[in-house]
Amino acid sequence: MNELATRLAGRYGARDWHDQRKDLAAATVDVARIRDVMAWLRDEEGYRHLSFMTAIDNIERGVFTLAYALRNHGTGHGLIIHADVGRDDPKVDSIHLLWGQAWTYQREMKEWYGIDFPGSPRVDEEFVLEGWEGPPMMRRDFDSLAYSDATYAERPGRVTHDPAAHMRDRLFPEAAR
Amino acid sequence: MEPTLLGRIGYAFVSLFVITNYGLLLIGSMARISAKVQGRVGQPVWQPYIDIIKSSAKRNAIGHGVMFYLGPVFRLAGGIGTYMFIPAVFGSVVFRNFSDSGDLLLVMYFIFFGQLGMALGAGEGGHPYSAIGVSRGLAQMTAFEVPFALSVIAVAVQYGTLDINAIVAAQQGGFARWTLATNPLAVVAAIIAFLGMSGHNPFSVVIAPQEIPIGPPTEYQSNLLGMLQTNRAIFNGAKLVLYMNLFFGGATNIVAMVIKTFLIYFVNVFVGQAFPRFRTDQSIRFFLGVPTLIGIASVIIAVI
Amino acid sequence: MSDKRLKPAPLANEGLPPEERGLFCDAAPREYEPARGAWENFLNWARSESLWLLGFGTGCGAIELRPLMTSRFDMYRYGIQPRPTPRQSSVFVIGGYASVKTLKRIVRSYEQMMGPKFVVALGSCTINGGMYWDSYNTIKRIDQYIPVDVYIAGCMPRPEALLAGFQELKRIIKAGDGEGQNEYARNFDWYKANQKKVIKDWNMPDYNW
Amino acid sequence: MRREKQHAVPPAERATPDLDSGKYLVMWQGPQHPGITGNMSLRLVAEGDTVVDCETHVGYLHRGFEKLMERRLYMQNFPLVCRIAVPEPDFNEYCYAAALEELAGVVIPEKAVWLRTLSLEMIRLASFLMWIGGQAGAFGHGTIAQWSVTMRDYVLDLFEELTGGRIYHMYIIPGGVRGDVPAGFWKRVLATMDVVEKNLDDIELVMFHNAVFKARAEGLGYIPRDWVDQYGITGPNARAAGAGRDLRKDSGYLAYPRLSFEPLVGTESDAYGRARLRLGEMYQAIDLIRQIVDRTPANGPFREKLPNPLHWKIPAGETYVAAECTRGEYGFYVVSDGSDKPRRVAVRGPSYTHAVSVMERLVRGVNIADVAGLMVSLHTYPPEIER
Repeated sequence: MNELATRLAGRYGARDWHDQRKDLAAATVDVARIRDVMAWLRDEEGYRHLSFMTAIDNIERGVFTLAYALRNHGTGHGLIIHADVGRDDPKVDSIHLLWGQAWTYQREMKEWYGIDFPGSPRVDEEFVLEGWEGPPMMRRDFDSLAYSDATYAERPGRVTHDPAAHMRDRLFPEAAR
Repeated sequence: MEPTLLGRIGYAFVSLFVITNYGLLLIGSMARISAKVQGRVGQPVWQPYIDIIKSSAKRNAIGHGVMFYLGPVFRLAGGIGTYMFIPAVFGSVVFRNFSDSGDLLLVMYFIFFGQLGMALGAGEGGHPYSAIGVSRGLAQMTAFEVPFALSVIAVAVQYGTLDINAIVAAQQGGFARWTLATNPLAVVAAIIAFLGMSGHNPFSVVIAPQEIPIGPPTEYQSNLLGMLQTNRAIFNGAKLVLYMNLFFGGATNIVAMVIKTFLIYFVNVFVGQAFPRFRTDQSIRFFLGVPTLIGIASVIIAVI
Repeated sequence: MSDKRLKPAPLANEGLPPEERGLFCDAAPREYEPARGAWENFLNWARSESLWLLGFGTGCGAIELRPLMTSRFDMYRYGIQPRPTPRQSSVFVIGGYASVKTLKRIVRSYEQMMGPKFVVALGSCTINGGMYWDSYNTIKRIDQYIPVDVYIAGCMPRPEALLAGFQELKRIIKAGDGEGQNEYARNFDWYKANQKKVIKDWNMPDYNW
Repeated sequence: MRREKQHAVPPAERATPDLDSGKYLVMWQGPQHPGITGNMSLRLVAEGDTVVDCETHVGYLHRGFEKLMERRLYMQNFPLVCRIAVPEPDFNEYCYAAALEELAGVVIPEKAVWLRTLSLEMIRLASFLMWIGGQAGAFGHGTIAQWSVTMRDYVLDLFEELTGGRIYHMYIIPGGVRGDVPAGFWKRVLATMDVVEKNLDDIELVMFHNAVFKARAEGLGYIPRDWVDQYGITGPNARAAGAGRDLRKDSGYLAYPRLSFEPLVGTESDAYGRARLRLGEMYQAIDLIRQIVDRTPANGPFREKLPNPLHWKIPAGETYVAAECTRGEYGFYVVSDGSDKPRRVAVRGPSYTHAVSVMERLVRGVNIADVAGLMVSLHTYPPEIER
C-alpha cells in the first residue's frame, strides 16, 4: 500500500500516512482538496465503497477532524482520509455527487457538529433532533449531563454513585489499595 | 298454521338473537382455530362478547358529523336486512324470517347496502387511510360480485325461481340434489367470491393492518365500533346462511344449519391462514379472471 | 359526543398558526363520572378482560412485545391484542426510554385514545432515566407527561414480566383504580406545562382529539 | 414482472411534486404504524395508489450514544454499545471489543475466538428469524410470523443459558468472553438447530412457494447492480444484486477463515431475491453453528487478564473494525486520545444507507400497499441510523 501513499502524497500532499492494520491505513489531506481526493480514490484507485463519514472534535487544536472511511473491495483494503477544518464557521466541500448516501452523513454532521456542506441536499433540515435549541450537541464543549439535569425532571430518590468510585469501592476493592 | 304479522316479527327477533350469538361464537371459535394453526392457544371463545361490551363501555367518543354516525347504522341495517330475508332453517316457523318470493334480489341488494353505507361514513371520518380502504373495498367488491352474481344467476336459472325457499325446497332429498352436486361450477365460483366477501386472506385488502391501519374503521371507536363488531357477527351469519341455502341444500333443523355454516366458514379461515395478502389490483385481476369464467360456465351449464 | 357541547375553557392552541386554529378542536379534556356499583364493576371487568394495545413501538421494549404476541407467550389468551389505531386501543405500552421527538408522538397518540385508557411503562428508562440518565435527548420519567398505571422494571423486561404486569393492570382496573384519563384531565395544565417545557417546538393543538 | 432498470440519481435531482396542485395525497407512514420497522416514519406523497415521493424521518430513537460514550470509561460503555442494535447486540459488542483490543494490543485466547463466532452466528440466525416474520407479516401472512418468532425465542433460550440475557447479552468483552460454556450446552444447541431447521423447511414451503407471495414480492424494490457502490449498499441487499461481498470472507475476522462456507450471491435484488438469499443465509448460519460446535476447543482459557478497568488507559490511536452483520457492514470507529475515556466512537450501521437514501430512491413508483414490504425487505433497523 505504500505506493498508494506516495501517489497520494505526490498528487494531493497527503501527510502522516499510518498503517493501522495490514488492511487499514489512514492519511491526512488538506480540507480544500477533499473532494478531489475522494473522486480520485473512487475512480482511479478502486476505493469505491464509502463506509462512513464522521468528524472528531479536537477542541484542543481548535479543529474538527473529518474522517472519510473508504474500502477497496478488490483488495479488501480500507482507507481513512482525515482533514482538519477550523472549529469556527467550518465549511467543507460536499461529496453528495460522488456517493448517493453521503448527503445523509453530511446532514448529520451539520446537525451534530455544525459543519456546513454547501450544496448538499436537505443539509439544513433537522436530522435526528426536533426543535433543538442550543449548540450542536456532539461538540466537546456541550455538557450532556448539565443539559439533562436542567431540562428533564429527575425522580427523587435516585442515588447517583460516581461510577468510578462505585467500581473502586464495591467491585474492585483490591484495585484501590 | 300461519303466524300473524306480529308473531312473525317476534319470531324474527328470536332468530336475530340466535344468529347474533351464533355469529359471535363462530368468530371466537374461528380465531381459536387459526390460533391453533399458528401454534398458539388463542383467545377465549367468548372474547368477542367482552370486546363488544368494552367498546360500548368507553366513556367518551368523538364524531365527525352525521354521516360518520350513520355509517355503522347503515352497516348494521345491511347486515340485519340481509339476514331478515333469508330463511335460516327451512320449514321452520321461527327461523323463516321474512323470506318471500323474489327475495333473492333483495338479499343481493342488501349485501351491497352495508358496504356503501360504511363507505359514506368512513369517508366522513377524514382519515386518509379510511379513504384508501373505502376505495379498495368498493373496487374489490365490484370485482368479486361478478363471479358471485354469475353463480347466483346460475342457481336462479337452474331452479327457475328467485325464491330462496323454493331453491332450498328444490334441493331437499339427499346430497345428490344439492347445487354442490348438480352444478358444482357455480359453487366453486361462489366460494371463491366468498373469500373476497368475508375479507380473509388473500383478499383482506380492506383492513390491511400493515398497509392502511386499519382501513375504513380507522376512526371508529367506542359504541360505533361495538356496533360494527355486532354487525360483523350478524353479517357473517347471514352470508353463511345464504350460501348454505343456495348451494348446500339448506338446513331442516338448527343443528344442520350450524354444522354446514361452520364448515363453509372454516374453508375461509383455512385459506386465510395459508396465504399472504393480494394487492388490490392483483385481487381484482384475479376475480375477473378464472372465477368469472367458471361463473359463466356455470350459467351455461344451468341454461342447457 | 357530548364533550363537543360543554367545553370548560377553550384552549389557546398557540402552537398553531392562526389560520389553522379553527380547524382543530379547542376543548379541554373533562373528567368522566364512573358508573355506580355493580354495573361499574361489570364494565371494569370487561375493560380488564379485553385490553387492546396500541401498536406503537416507542422504544427497544417493543422487541419483547413480538414474542409476547406470538406463539411462545401467547398474550391473546388473556384477552390482550394489538390494535393499529389509537382510536380503538385502550392500553398504551411505552416501550422503554422516550426521546423528545417520540414523546411528542406519545402525547398525541395518548390524547387520541378513547377513555378509559391505561398506560404501561416498560423498562428502567421510563422510571428514572435508567442508563440514559445523562442523555440530552431522553426524558427521565414518563409520568411527568402522561399518567402511568403500571411500571414494569428491567432492561428489557422479559415477556413473563410483561404478562405479570398486565395481570397487575387487570387487577388495578377491576379494583376501579384505572382512572388515568380523569387524572390527566384533572391535572391537565400541569401535564401540559411539563410537556411544553420539554417539547420545544410545540406545533400541534394543545389537546389532540 | 420485473421493474425496468432504474438509474440512480443523487437526491439533489429529486423532482418534488407541487402539493398544491391537488393531485397528490400526503400521508405519514409511521411512527405509529404497524407497517413500519422500528420507530421511524416515512412521509409519502401518493398519486392515486402510487408513491411519487418519500422522505424518511429518523431520530425517534436517538439517545446520543456517541456522546454518552465520550463521558464513560471504556468498560462502562459495554452496557451502552449492545443497545444500539436491539435485535443483534452481539455485533456491537464484538466490534467495540475488537477495536479496543486492537488499540490496546490485547490478544484473545483461542477458545474466546470460537465462542465469539458462535455468539455472532446464533444472533445472526435469531435476527433473520425475526426478519422473516416481519417480511411475511408485511404481506399479511401472520402465520409465518408466529412460527418464526417462536423459533427465534428458542435461540434466545440458548443465549439465556450461555450469557444470562435474553436480548442484551454483554457476552463479548475485551479480552475474550464473559463466561464459559455451561455443561451439556452443545447438545442443546444441536437439538435447537434441528428444530429450527425443520421449521425453516416448513416456512420455505409455505412462504416461498406461495403464488401470492411471489406476486407481491417479485420485482418489488429492484436494486440494480451499479447501485451497490453508488449507495454503499452492503450485506444481503448487495449480494442479492450480484456483488459477492462478505466481510466474513474478505477480511476474515474471528474463526471465519477456518470455517468452510461460501458467501451466497444472487442475481436479482428484488424483495423476493433478497428474501431467498436471507433464507439461504439462515441455513448457512445453522451449518456454521454446527461446525463451531464441533471445533470449539473443550478447555483452555476463555478470557485474557485485563488491567484494572478503572484505570484502563488505551494508548492514543484510531481504528475502524467492521463485521458482517445480518444487514451488511457493521463497524465501530474508535478514536482514543490516551485517556481512560474514548475520544470518539462512531457507529457505522448498514441501515444508514439502506433506510434513508436507498429507501427514498426505491419507494418512488411503488404501490402504497407495498411500502411496508419494501421497507422490511431492505431489512432496515432505525436505532443504528440515529444511535
